Amino acid sequence: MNGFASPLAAYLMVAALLFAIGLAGALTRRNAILVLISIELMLNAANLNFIAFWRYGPHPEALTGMMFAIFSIAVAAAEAAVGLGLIIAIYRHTQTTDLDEIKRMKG
Amino acid sequence: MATTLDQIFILLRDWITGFLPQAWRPAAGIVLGAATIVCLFPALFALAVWMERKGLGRMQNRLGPNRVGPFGLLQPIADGIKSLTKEDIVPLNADAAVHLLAPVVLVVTVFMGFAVLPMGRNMVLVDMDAGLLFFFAMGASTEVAVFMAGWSSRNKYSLLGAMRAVAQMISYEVVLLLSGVSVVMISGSLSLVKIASAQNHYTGWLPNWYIFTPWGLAGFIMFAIAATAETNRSPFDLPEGESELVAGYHTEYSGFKFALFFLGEYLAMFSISGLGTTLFLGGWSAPLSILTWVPSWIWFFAKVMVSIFVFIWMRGTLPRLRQDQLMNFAWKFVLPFTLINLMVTALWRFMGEGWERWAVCSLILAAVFVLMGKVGMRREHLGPRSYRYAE
Amino acid sequence: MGVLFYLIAALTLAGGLAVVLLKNTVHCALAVTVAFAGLALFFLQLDAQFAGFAQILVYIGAVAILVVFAILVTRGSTTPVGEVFSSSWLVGLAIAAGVFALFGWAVLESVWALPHESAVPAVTVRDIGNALVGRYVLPLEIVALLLTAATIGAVIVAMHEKERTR
Amino acid sequence: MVARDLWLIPAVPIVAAGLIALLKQPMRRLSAWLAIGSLSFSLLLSLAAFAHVVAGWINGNAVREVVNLTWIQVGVSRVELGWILDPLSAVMLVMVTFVGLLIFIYSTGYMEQDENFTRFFCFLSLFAGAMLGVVISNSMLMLFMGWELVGLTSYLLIGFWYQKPAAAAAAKKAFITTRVGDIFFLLGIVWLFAQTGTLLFYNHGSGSMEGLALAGLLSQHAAFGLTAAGAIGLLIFAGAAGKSGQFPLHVWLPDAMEGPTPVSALIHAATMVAAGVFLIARVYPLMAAGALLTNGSGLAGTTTALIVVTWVGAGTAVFAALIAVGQNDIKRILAYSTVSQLGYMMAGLGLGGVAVGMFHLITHAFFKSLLFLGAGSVIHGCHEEQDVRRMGGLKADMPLTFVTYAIGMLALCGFPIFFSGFWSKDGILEAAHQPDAIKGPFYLLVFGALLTAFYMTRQVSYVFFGTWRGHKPAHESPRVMTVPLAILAFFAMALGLIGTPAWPWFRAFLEGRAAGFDWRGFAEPGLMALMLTSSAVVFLGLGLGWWLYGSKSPSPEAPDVLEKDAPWIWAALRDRLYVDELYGVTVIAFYAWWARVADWLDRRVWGGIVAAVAKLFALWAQLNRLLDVYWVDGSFDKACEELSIGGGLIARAQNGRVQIYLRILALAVVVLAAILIWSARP
Repeated sequence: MNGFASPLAAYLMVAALLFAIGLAGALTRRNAILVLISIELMLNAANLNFIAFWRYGPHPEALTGMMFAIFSIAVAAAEAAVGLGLIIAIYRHTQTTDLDEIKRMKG
Repeated sequence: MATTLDQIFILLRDWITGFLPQAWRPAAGIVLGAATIVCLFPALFALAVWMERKGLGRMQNRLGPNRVGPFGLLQPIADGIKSLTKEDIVPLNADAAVHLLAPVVLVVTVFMGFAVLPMGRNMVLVDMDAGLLFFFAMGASTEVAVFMAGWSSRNKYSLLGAMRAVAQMISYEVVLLLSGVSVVMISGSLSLVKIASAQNHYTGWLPNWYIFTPWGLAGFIMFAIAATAETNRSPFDLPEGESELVAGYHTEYSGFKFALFFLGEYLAMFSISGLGTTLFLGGWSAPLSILTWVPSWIWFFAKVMVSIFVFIWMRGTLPRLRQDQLMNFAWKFVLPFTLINLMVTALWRFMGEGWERWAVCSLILAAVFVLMGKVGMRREHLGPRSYRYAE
Repeated sequence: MGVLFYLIAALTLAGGLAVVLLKNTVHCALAVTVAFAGLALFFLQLDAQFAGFAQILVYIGAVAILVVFAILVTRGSTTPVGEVFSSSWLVGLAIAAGVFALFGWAVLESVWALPHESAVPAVTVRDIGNALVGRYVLPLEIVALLLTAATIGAVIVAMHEKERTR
Repeated sequence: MVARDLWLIPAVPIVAAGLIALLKQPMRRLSAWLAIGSLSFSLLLSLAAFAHVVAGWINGNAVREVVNLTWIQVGVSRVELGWILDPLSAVMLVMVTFVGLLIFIYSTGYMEQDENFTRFFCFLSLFAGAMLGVVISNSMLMLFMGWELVGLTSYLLIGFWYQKPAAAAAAKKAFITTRVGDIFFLLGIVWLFAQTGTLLFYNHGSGSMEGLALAGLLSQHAAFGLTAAGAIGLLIFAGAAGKSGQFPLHVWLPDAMEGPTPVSALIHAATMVAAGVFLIARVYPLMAAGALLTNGSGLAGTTTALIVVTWVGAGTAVFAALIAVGQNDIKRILAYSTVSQLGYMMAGLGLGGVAVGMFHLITHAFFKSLLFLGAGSVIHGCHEEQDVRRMGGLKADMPLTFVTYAIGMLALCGFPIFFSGFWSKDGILEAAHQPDAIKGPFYLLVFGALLTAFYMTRQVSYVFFGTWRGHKPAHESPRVMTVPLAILAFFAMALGLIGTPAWPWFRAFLEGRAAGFDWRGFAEPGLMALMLTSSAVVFLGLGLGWWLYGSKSPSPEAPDVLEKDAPWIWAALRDRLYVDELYGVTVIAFYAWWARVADWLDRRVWGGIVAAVAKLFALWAQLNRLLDVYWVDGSFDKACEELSIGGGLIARAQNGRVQIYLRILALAVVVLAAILIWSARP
């Protein structure tokens, strides 16, 4: 009933799509916070891949993919915290979160 | 006989699903159970509301509801009809969609929590391997609903209330989780069913509930505090502090949506009391070995109702905290103490049987409690508070 | 591999698209919670209960709320008047499309190599726990360290200058 | 097993000292409690150990339990530490902890006004710990460590009031003088180690104090017809002489009285100075080796080492007693009497073996600390007045002090029957009177006894009788000070009972023989006569003293009675027989000269060379600088300019917009992946 010979392929496809969407958001949105969110989306897509590969991989009992996913979830939380902290700090200096306005790092 | 009474609901379900083809039975059973929960708890909710109003009335030297029906027993029903027939007002520049979604999301997520609570021997909707985690996940997602409500109704009281609620829920959720973890460490399972049955045996007459151990007691106290904060109950009811922000995040709600919020609050109380019962108070197990003939579900609901009454009692007794006090309490006292309780639990786990571990664990906990109370919770004199954005 | 899959996929992707397209930042934040929820469902469908619930707990319970806080703190809660996409958004879109093309192509190319339906792996939470403190204990420690560092760092970065100089 | 936990006894006070060191100055009470508590704990442990030993002894087997452990091992030779529990150490433990505890309690009263209270107690408990370490140690090295530590604390405590130049000088003097002895001691240790290959005293037959090693030492022959055993013994004795102020190294002890009185009582009367005697007792088998009896029982005095010990002891006894007659400072008198009593102990060791000397050590510890504490009480009562001529008639003002002091004085003089001093001193005299012993020491000791009685009478009648000659009226000391006095007084009397000839319990205990009571102990030939003689001598001394000084109160400025009759003798006595002056013109003068020489060398010779070298380097540095400035720098600057220009060019690409970077990143990824896959395809 589905176009894919393998369920894994379907999940990978979805993940790729989600990743692309996230990337698009990260590359096009002005608001720094939204860029961060989009990056989170990309991470999640990666997690989906990990889980899918774990599920359909040859050795699910080794839990490798699962562990990767769990750790990346944990790391993502930290990443979000620090990222938002940075954004708030930046906002405090330049009263905006618009990335087109923020060019302080100009060489 | 006793077993029949005990298992009556199970038997009933099996009997009903017996009419269906084999393949559908599990699904049908779950649907049936869900339906039961969805019907049962609103009824309990009505009862609890009546209890609260009566009890508060007694505590404040009032009569409380006494017009509708005997002892005003029908009062909740009247309220329900009223709120259903009331006009549903949506503020002009509110974010209509989110405004509508918020209560729904709240109630749904709260209801989800019940799925993993064992309400009696074999009486659980789905016995998940990670039931506790599921419960907490659901509890976490209610915050989103609260925020939606507060933000969508474009009202600074609502927003403030919502932010307060979310902040305090996040802070205390950590504690809730950690105090649960200590139980998991001992029972060695995340499945609430296993946890409940792990406490269902007796030494002599007395039950081996986790609350009857040093770490269990400490954990339960912390859990109770955190639960009160999670459900925004007094003395932690700043989110809807009438005197400060009219009614918090559901200021702008009326009619049925408001009723949903109200329902949601009580359902949250039920589910969290159920969790506490399962984790520390031995779930559906009888308090004395000689009382095991009483059906297990009776015990469960009895315990839940008792803890609900305690909630009400606290509300009648304690004054409301201030926001900074709330946060200090969470991060400077409750959380560290819970962490230390974790260590103590580990100690308990590895010290093996014997009175020594009782002595050592209770000593450590008592010492830490006193110390932190003396050192951490010294009242600091704050200057005038200032609210600001991050400039 | 049934209709459920397509439903969840639709939900997730819709959430993702909403994040990218909606104007109001808070809506985006709410949309991303939808996307996260969808992913959690995916995990459940892949018999990864633990990961799924962890996903909900961390992303919906913590990250989304954090994002919302950040939005409110940076006064981003009102719908912006100006353009929400950066001046040169076409380029970004093109590149994203390129990436997707690459990935999709890679997946389709290797469909033949991918395995078919396999039995549900019998993995309990206990196994995960054992693995975490057994084989993967070092990563676990490192993550713990990282989280601590991140917490402190975030606090210090976001702390108000006044307090820092004081 | 008690011996296994013996190490706790010194460890606890040392730990307490460490803790007190961490306390702040105002935390006086806490520090005092720490010190006293720790020492009481040690006392309890010591009593337990003592009981253990006594029990073993009563069951008929002499206890000697050792616990040894290897500290460092280099090849085959091992540096070992260890502790021992035998009658000797047990007795010393009890004595040190008990007297120490009393003195601690006393000091809380005495030092009440001092603002360095905490520091004082820190030092005190450190001293107690070190001393106990010395007592229990079964290893030469460990003993030496404790020994040095004791010396250090003594130095610190003598100089406790370092603001007083006199105190500082005295501290230095004590430290350096004892150091002279310690050098010899260390030499002795090293030699012993080289010979026997072990530092342990007793190690189940392989220790250095046991037959095997001793036989080896005897077969060795050193210079002057000495066996190695004898030579080592003499070296060790030099160390002991340094610590316990034997002639000619006694000079530091009287000056040490600059320290607070409790210190004088504890360190310079009861314990530390006795450490020397204890050391000799500990290595007695070595000293007596060759006298064919290495089991430490009496009747020795037949080896060179012991003969030297005897003569030095007896000489010191008389010498110091003589000086004591001519002193006017209450504490100095006691100090010299301490020196002479130590002489007695040494002589006792040399003549009568361990038991005799140790018995006098124990009794002396009690009555001398009693006397010192009494003196402290007097000084306290007379507002820090120390000159006996400015006191008088105190028996009315400070009755308790007077009674206890009198008891101590009588015990020191060896007043018959009722006082411990009599029995212990009598033991020594008896040993000296042995038919086969040389007679010289005996007469010296008797003369010393006479002098002792004399100067003590002089002091007492100056201080307590006659009329008050000071300025401010005196007052009795607080309870916390008088109670220890009373306790000590009791023991000063009672201790004699365990050492009477009729019932030589103590001696039997130390020598591991059974003790029985029979009157025939008195019936030994000549014993009665001896006792009568010594009593007669004592009475003579007392009478003489009373006749000369009793209850007549000369004004402080008036010349002493002796001074009128024999001025030059008096002068000699007053000026301590010119020993210090002798050192002054010999040793110190030499050092001064040598220092000047070294100084000259430094300034002229070495200084000049150094200066020249410095000049050279300065020159070289100048050269380098020129090189740098005109050659290196120039080229470097040029390079840097080039770099900065290039950087500017590259920096253009960096326009500070995050998303641009992101895009470039993503693009790069795409391109790379594409290339990879394309190249991977056939």
